Amino acid sequence: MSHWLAAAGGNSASIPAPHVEYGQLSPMLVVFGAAVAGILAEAFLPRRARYWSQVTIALLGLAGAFTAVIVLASQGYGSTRVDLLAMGAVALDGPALFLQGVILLVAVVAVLTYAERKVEPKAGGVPVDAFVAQAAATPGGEQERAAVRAGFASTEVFPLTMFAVGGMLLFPAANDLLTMFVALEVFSLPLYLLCALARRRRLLSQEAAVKYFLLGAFASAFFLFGTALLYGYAGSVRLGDIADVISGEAPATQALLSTTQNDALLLIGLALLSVGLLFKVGAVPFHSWTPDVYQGAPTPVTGFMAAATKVAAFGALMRLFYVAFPGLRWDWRPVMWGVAILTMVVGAVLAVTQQDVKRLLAYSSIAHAGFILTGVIATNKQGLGAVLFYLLAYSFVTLGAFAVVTLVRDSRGEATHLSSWAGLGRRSPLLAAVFALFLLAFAGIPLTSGFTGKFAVFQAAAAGGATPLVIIGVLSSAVAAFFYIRVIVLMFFSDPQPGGPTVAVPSAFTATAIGVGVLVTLGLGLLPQYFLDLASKVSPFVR
Amino acid sequence: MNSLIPLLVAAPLAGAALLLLGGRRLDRFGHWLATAFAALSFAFGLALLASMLGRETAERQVDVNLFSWIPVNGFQADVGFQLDQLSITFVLLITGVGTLIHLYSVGYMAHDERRRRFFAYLNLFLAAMLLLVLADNYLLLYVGWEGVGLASYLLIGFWQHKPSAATAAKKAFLVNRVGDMGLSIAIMLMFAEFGSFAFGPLLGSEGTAGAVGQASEGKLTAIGLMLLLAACGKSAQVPLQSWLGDAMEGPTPVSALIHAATMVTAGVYLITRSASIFNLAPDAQTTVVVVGAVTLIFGAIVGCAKDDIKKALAGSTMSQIGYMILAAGLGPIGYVYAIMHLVTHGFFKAGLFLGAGSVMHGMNDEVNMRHYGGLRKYMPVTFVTFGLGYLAIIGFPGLSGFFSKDKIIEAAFAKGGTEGWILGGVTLLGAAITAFYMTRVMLLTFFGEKRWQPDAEGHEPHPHESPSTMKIPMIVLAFGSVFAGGLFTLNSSFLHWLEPVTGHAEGDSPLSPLTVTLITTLCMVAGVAVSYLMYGRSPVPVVPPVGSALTRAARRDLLQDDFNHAVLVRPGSALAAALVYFDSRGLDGFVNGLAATIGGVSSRLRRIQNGYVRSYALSMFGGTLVLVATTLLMRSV
Amino acid sequence: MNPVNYLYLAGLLFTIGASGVLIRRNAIVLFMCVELMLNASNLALVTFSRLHGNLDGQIIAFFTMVVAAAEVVVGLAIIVSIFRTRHSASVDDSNLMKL
Amino acid sequence: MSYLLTATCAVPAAGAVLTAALPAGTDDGRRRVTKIVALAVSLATLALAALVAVRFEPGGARYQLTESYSWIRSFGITFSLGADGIGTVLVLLTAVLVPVVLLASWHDADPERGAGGTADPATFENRRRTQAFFALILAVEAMVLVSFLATDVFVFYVFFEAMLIPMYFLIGGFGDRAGGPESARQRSYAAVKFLLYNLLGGLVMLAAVIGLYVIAQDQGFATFDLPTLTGAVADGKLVVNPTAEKALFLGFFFAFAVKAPLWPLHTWLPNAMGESTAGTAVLITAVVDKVGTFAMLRFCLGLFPDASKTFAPAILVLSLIGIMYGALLAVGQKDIKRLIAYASISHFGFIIMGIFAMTSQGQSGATLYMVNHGISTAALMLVAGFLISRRGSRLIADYGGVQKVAPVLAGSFLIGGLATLSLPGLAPFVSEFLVLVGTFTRYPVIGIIATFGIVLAALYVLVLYQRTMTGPVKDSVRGMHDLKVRELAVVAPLVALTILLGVYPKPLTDIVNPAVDATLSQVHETDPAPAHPVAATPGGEQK
Repeated sequence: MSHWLAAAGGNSASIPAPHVEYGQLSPMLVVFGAAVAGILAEAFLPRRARYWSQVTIALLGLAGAFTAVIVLASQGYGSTRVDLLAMGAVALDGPALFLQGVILLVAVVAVLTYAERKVEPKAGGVPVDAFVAQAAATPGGEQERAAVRAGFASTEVFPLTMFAVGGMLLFPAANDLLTMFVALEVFSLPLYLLCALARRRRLLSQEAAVKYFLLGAFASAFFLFGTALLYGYAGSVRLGDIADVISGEAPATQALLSTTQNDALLLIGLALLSVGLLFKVGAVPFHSWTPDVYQGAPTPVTGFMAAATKVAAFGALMRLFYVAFPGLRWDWRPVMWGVAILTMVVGAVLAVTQQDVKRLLAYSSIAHAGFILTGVIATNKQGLGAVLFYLLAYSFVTLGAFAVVTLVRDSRGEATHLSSWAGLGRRSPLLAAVFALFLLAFAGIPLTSGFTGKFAVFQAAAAGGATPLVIIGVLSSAVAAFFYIRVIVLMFFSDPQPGGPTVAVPSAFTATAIGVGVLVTLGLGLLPQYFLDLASKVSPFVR
Repeated sequence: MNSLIPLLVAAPLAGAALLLLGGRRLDRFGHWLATAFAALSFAFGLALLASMLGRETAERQVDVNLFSWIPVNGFQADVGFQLDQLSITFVLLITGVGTLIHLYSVGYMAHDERRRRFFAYLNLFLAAMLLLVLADNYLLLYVGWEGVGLASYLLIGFWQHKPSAATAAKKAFLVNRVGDMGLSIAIMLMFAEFGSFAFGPLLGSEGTAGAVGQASEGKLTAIGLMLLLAACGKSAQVPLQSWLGDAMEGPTPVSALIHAATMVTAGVYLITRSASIFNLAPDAQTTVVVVGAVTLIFGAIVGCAKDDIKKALAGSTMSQIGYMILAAGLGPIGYVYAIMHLVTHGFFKAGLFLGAGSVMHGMNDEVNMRHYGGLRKYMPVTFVTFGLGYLAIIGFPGLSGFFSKDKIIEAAFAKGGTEGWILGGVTLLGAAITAFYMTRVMLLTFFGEKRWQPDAEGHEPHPHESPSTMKIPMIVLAFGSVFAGGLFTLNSSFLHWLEPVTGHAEGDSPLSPLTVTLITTLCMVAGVAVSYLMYGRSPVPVVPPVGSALTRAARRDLLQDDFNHAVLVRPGSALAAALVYFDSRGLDGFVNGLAATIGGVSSRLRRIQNGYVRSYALSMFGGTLVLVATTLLMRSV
Repeated sequence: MNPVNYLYLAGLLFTIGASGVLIRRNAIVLFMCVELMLNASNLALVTFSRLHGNLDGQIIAFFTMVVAAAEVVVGLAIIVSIFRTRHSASVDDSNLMKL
Repeated sequence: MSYLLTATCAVPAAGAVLTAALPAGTDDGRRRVTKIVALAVSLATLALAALVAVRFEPGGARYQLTESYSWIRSFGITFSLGADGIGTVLVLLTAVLVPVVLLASWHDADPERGAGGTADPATFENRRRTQAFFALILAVEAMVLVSFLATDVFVFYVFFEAMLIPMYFLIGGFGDRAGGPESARQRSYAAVKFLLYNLLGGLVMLAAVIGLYVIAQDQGFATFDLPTLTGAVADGKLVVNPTAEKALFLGFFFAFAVKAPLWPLHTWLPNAMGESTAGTAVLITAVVDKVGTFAMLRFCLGLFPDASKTFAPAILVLSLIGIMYGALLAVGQKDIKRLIAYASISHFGFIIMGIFAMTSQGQSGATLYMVNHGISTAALMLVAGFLISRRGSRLIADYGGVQKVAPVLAGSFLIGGLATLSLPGLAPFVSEFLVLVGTFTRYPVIGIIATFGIVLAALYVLVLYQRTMTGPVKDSVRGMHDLKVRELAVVAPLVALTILLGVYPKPLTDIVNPAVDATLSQVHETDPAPAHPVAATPGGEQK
C-alpha cells in the first residue's frame, strides 16, 4: 500500500492553488447561474409566476452569456488572443468562442419555441406549452388528468435547458478529457429528461427518453474507457499533453517509456473516444438513436437538441482531433473517411422512405453530420472555418424546420405523418413556403445558407485531398434532394386530405424563432461574407 | 435597268405578302392583284431581255449584289443575283406561263372561297422559282429551291379538307426534302473544298475558269452526284419521282404551273447551271444520263396505264423531264437542247394541263378518262388547243416538240459509241410511247362515244366551254406550242443565245440529222397507230380491264409507293415505335430503376431500425469493434 | 502484483458490462451494466494513475463516480416513470418507434 | 463602371418581388393589374436588354459593360457581370421571349382556366395564383439573365442552380387545360423529374467547380473570375493535369448536357414540356435550356480547352444520336407538346454539334441556333398552346381540319412548323446550315449523317400539321374560334423575327463572330482550310 501513498504524497506539495479566470469563463458561469436561479424560482415562486419568470431568467441568462461572448471577442479573444482557463481545463480560442456564440443564439431561439403557449389548446383554462403537465404522473392516469385540469406546466424545462446549454458551452471548450466527459454528461442528462416531457404522445416521449438515456450512457461509457486508455498511454488527459506524448516531444518518464510502447492503448483509446463523440454527432453506425429520439421528444426539444448538440459535439470532435491527435492523422483519417461516407449515404438513403416528418428530419440530420465530417476530415484551416460556418447555417435551418413542425397540428397534437402534410401549400402557402425554404437549404440549393455551407465544407475537403469524399457527398446530396423535394411536392402539388391538419397561428415567440431561421437561412445564402470571415478568422485551436 | 432584277422576285413576293396579310378585304379583287403582280414581273423580264439583247454577247451577264446575308468567318453568303441568258430564259418562261396560269385560275377558281389565298400561293411560287433561277450562289438558290417546295406543298395541299390532298402535299415536300439534302451536302462539299459556293468564282464565266478546275475528279463527282440527287427530287426523276403523280391532288392550274413553268424544271436548271462541275465529272454525267433515260421510259409507261387524265399527263411530264435530264447529262452537246425542250415543253404541257382543267371544269371535276368521250363537240376551243398541245408533244413535224425532241434524240446518238446507240434507242422508244399514250388521252377524252357518269351527288355532267379567262391562256399557249420550236431552231437562234453560258459542242453522230428525224417521225406514227388501233376503233370499256402485269404495275406507278412503303415507311414507323418504347422503358426505365433500387435499399435498411434499444446498442457495439479494428489495422498496414 | 493485471480486469469488467447491455432486457439491469462499464473505466484510471505515478487518474475516478451518481438519478427517474406507465421494465417493450 | 447589366438583371428580379406582393384576389381586375405590372416589367427589361445590345461594340473587348462587386471574398467570389457577343444575343432572346410568354400565358394562371388549381376559387392559393405564376416567370428571367452575363464561375453556378426552383414550381404548379384527373400526378412527376435530373447535374458540377477552385488556388489563382482563369489557362500559368482536366470538364459538361439536354440525358424534357403550360414549356426549352448550351461555349471550352478537344468527337456522336433520336421520337409521338419537346431535343443536338465541331461556322451557327430555336419553338409551342386551350386536349388525334375553322391559327402553326423544319428564308435555316457546314468541314461523315435530320424534321412537322390542321373538320374542333388580338400580338413578333433573322441575320452575326473567334482561340483551334480556296483564283482573273 505504501507506494500508492508515496506516489500521491510525492506530488502533494506541488498541488497549486486553483486559479479561475471568472471573467473569461463568464459565458458559462452566467448560464449556469441562470440555471440555478431557475431552479430557485421553480422552488419558491408560485405556480402562476413561474412561466414568465422562467422565460425571463432563461432569456436574460442567455443574452447575458452572449454579451459576455461578444465582449470577450471584442477583446480579441478568439481571433488574436487565445488563453487556457481554469488551470488549462478550458480553452478560450476561436472555435470555442464561435461555437459558444452559436450555441447561445440557438438556445435563445430554442427557448422561444419552448415558450410557445398559443399553439396548444388551453388546458384548465390556462394556456399551456408543449410540455407535460406533470412529468411524474402516469400517462392517461387520473393524476395526470387532474394536473391538466389544474393547468400545471413543467416550467422546469427552462432550467434544465439552461444546464444543458451550460454543458454545451463547456463541451467544445474542454481542453482535457475529464472536462470533456463532465461537460458531455452535464448537457446530456438534462436532455434525457427533456425528451421525456412531451405533453402529447407521452408513451413515445418516454420511450425516446429511455432509449436516448440508455444508449447515451452506453456511449459515455465508451468515452470514459477511451479516456482511461489514453490516460494510460500518455499519463495525462490534457489534450496538449497527449499530443506531445504522441509526437515524442514530452519529456520521457519511465512510465511513459513503457506505456508509449503499446500503441494499442493509444489507438483503442482514440477509437473509443471517437465512439462517444460520433454518437452525439449522430454518425453511422452510432446513429440509431437519432430517429427514435427526434420523433419522440417534444418538438421544441428536438429542434434544440438537433441544432445545439451537433454544434457542441462537432466542436469537441474537432478539438480532439486537431489538438490531441494531429500526429495520428494517418490513423484516424481513413476510419473517419469510412464513417463519413457511411453517414452520408445511409442518412440519405434511409430518409428516402420515411413517412414521418420528424424522422425524416432526423435522417436528414444524419446525412448532414456526414457532410460536416468531410469538413472535419480536411484538417486544414479552411476545413475548420467551413465546419464552423456549416454548423451555424445548419443549426438555424434545423431550428426553423422543427419550429414549423410544431405548428402543423390536428386534434391529436402535431400532425407529423407526412401524408397529413399533403396540400399544406394550398391551405397555408406562407408556412409551406417557409418550410420549403428550409428544405431547400437542407438540400443545398444555392442562395440558401445550406449551399454556402456545403460549398465551404466540400471545398475544404477537396483542398485537403478528399476528392472521393466530395464526390460521394455530392451524389448523396442528390439522393437527399429527392426526399426534400418529395415533401415539397406533397405540400404544394398534392390535394389536401379532408380533415387534414390545420396550421396553428403561433405567438410572437415561435413566429420570431421561425423568422430568425428564415433570416439566417437567406442571409447566409445571399451575403455570407461576414460570417465566413468570422468563421475563417477564428484562431486555430489553442493547446 | 439592273435594279429591276431584284424587282423580278420582289413583285410576286410582295403580291403574296399583300394577299396573305391583307385579309378578307382583298377577297374581291385579290386575284386580279396577284395576276397583275405576275404580269408586272413578266414585264420586268421583257424589259431586261430587251436591255440584254442590246448588249454585246460578252457583256450580257449582269450581277447585282444586294447585301451580305450570312457573314461568318471564312463563310460568306450574299443575297445577290446573276442575270444571264440562261436565267432570263427561265424568267420569261416562269413569268410568262405563270401569268397565263394566273389568268386561267381567275376563272378556274372563281367559286373557291379561299381564292385569295390560292393566288397568294401562286405568287409565292413564282417568287421562289425566280429566286431559284436568279440567285448568284448555291445557298441563295437553295432558298428558292426550298421555297418552291413550300409553295408546291401549299398548292398541292390547297384543298386541305381532302385527306388525300394533304397527304400528297406532305409527300411532295418530304420527297423533295430528300433531294434538298443532296443540295445541302453539295454546298457543304463545295464550301469544304473551295471555301465558297458562289457561281462566279466557283464555276467561272465565259472565258474564265472557275475554281472547280482545281479540284480532284472524285470531289467533283461527289458534288455532281449530290446535285443530281437534288435535281431528282425537284424534277421527279427516278428514284424520287413518287410525289409527282400524287401532286395531281392540287387544283389543275397548280399542276400546270408545277409541270410546265416551275418546279420540275428546276432540276434541269441546276444541272445546266452547274455545267462546269459536270463537265469535269464524267461519272456523274453518266449517272445523270442513266437517271434521265430510266425516268424517260418509266414516266412513259406510267403515262400509258393511267385512266386519270391528270396522272397520265403527269407521267408524260416525268418522261419529258427525263428527256431534258438526259440531254443535260450529255454535256455540252445537250445543254442547249435540254433547255430548249424545257421551254417548248413549258408551252405545250401548260396548254395540255389547262386543257385538262378545262375538261374537268366542264365535267364536274371528273378526272377519269373512261368517263369522258366525244367531248370535241362540246368544248371546241379546249379541243383545238389541247389538240395542238398534243401534236406538239408527240413531235408532229413542224410543231414545237418536233424540233426540240428531235435535237435531243440527235444529241443522244451523238454521244457516240455503244452508249450513243443505247441512248438513241431509248429516246426513240420514248418518243413512240409518248405518241401512244398521248393519242390514248386524246382519243379517250375527245373522241368516241359519251361515257359520262353522274357524279357522287347524282348530277349528270353538262360539258360546256370554259369562260374566257380560261380560254385566252389556252389559246396563247397553243400558239407557243405551235411556233416556239420552229422559232428557236431558225438559224439556231436558241443555240447562239445560250451557248455563251452553257457552252456547246457538236457531237459526232453516226446518223445524219435527217435520218434521225425520219426515224423519230416513224416511231411517232407507229405509236399513234397502235394507240388508234387499241382505243380509236372499238368502244372503250368504262370499267378498266384487268390488264397485264405490267399494266397493273404501271397503274400503281410501277409499284414505287409499294416499294417506298416496304423499304422506308414501314421500317421507319417500326423504328420510331421501338424508340418510343426504348425512351420510356429503356432510358427512363434505367433512371426509374435506379430510383427504385435506392428506394428498395432504403426499405431494407430501415428494418435494421427495429425499435429495440438493445439492437441499437448492438449496432453501436459492432460499430465500435469495427472502428477499433480498423484503427489498429491502419497502423499495422 | 503487476498493475497490468488490473488493467486486464478492467477490460474484462468493461466487456462484461457491454455484453450485459447487449443481452439483458431489464432496463435497470441494463443500466447497472453501464455502471459496470463506468467502474471498469475507473479501475483502469486508477491503475494507470499508479503506473504513471500521478494523481490525475484517481481524481478522474472521483469525478466519474459523481457523474455516475447523477446519471443514476436521471436514469432511474426515466425508468421509473416508464415502468409506471407500462408496468414493465423490459426495454424490449419500448419499441413503438422504429423503421 | 456602368450599372446597366445589373439593372437588366435587377429589374425582373424586383418585378418578381413586386408582382408577388400585389394584392391578391379572384376578381379579374386585381388579376389584370398583376398581369399588366408583370408585362410592363418584362418590357422594361427588354428595353434595358436592347440598350445593352446597342452599347455593345462588336469589335471591342471580349467582355464589355463589365461590373464587379465583392460578394464572398473568402472564396474569391465576386458578383461580376460582363456581356460578350454570345451572351448579349442570348440576353436579347430572353428579354424578347419573356414578354411574349407572359402575354401568351395571360389566362393560364386563372384558376378557372388553367389546371392545377383547386376547385374553390376563394382559397388562398387561388387568390394568389396569378401573382405567383407571373412572379415566378420574372424570377426565372432574372436568374437566366444573370447566368448569361455572369463572368464569375461561382455566380454562374449559383444562378444556374437556383433557377431550378422557380422553374420547378412553374412546372409542377401550373398546367394546361388538357389535364385529366391523372394530370396533377403527371405534372408533379414531371416537375420532380426536371428538378432531380438538373439537380444531379448541378451537384456533379458543384464537385467540379470546387475541384477547379482548389486546383486554381494551389497555383495562386484563388478566384472564380472567368477571364482571369481562362486567361491563366491560355497563358499556361494555370496548368491542370490532363486527368484532372478531363474529370473537371466532364463535371461541368454533365450539368450542361442535362440542362441542354443531350441524349441520353434528355428524358426529363418531354415530361416537363408536356405537362406544363405552353408558356412554361417555352421558357424551359427556349430560354432555360439555352443556359446549358451557352455554358458549354463559355465555360467548358474556355476553362478546359484540351479536354474539350479530347471529348469533342464523343460529344459529336452523342449529339448526332440526339438529332436522329429526337426526330424519330417526335415522329412517333401522339401528344403535340411532347412532339415539340422531342423536336427540341433534336435541335439541341444540332446546337451541341455546332459547338463541339470547333469551327467558327459551327459555333456561330450554334449561337444563332440558340436564338433561332428559341424564337421558332416559341412560335410553334405557343400556337400549340392556343390550340390546346381551345379544345382541352394535347392528343394529336383529337384534332383535324382546324385549318378550316381557324385559318390564322393554322397558318401561324404552319409558319412555326416551317421554322422548326428550318425552311430556308426563315431564321433557323441560317443557323442549321452553318452548324452543318461547320461540322462538315471537320467531320464530313457526321455532317452528312446529320443532314438526314432535315428530312426527319420535315416528316414530324408535316405529319403534325397534317393530322391536326388538315382533313375534314372534326366535330371536336367545330366552332373553334380563330386567334384573338392578344394571341396575334404573341405570334406576330415571333413570326416577324423568324423572317427578319432568316433574311438578314447580319446584325446578330456581327455581334457573335468576334466572341466565337475568341472562344476558338481559347481552344487553340482554327477552321480547316479549304483544299482549293477560291481566293487563290479571285473572280477568275487568272487563267
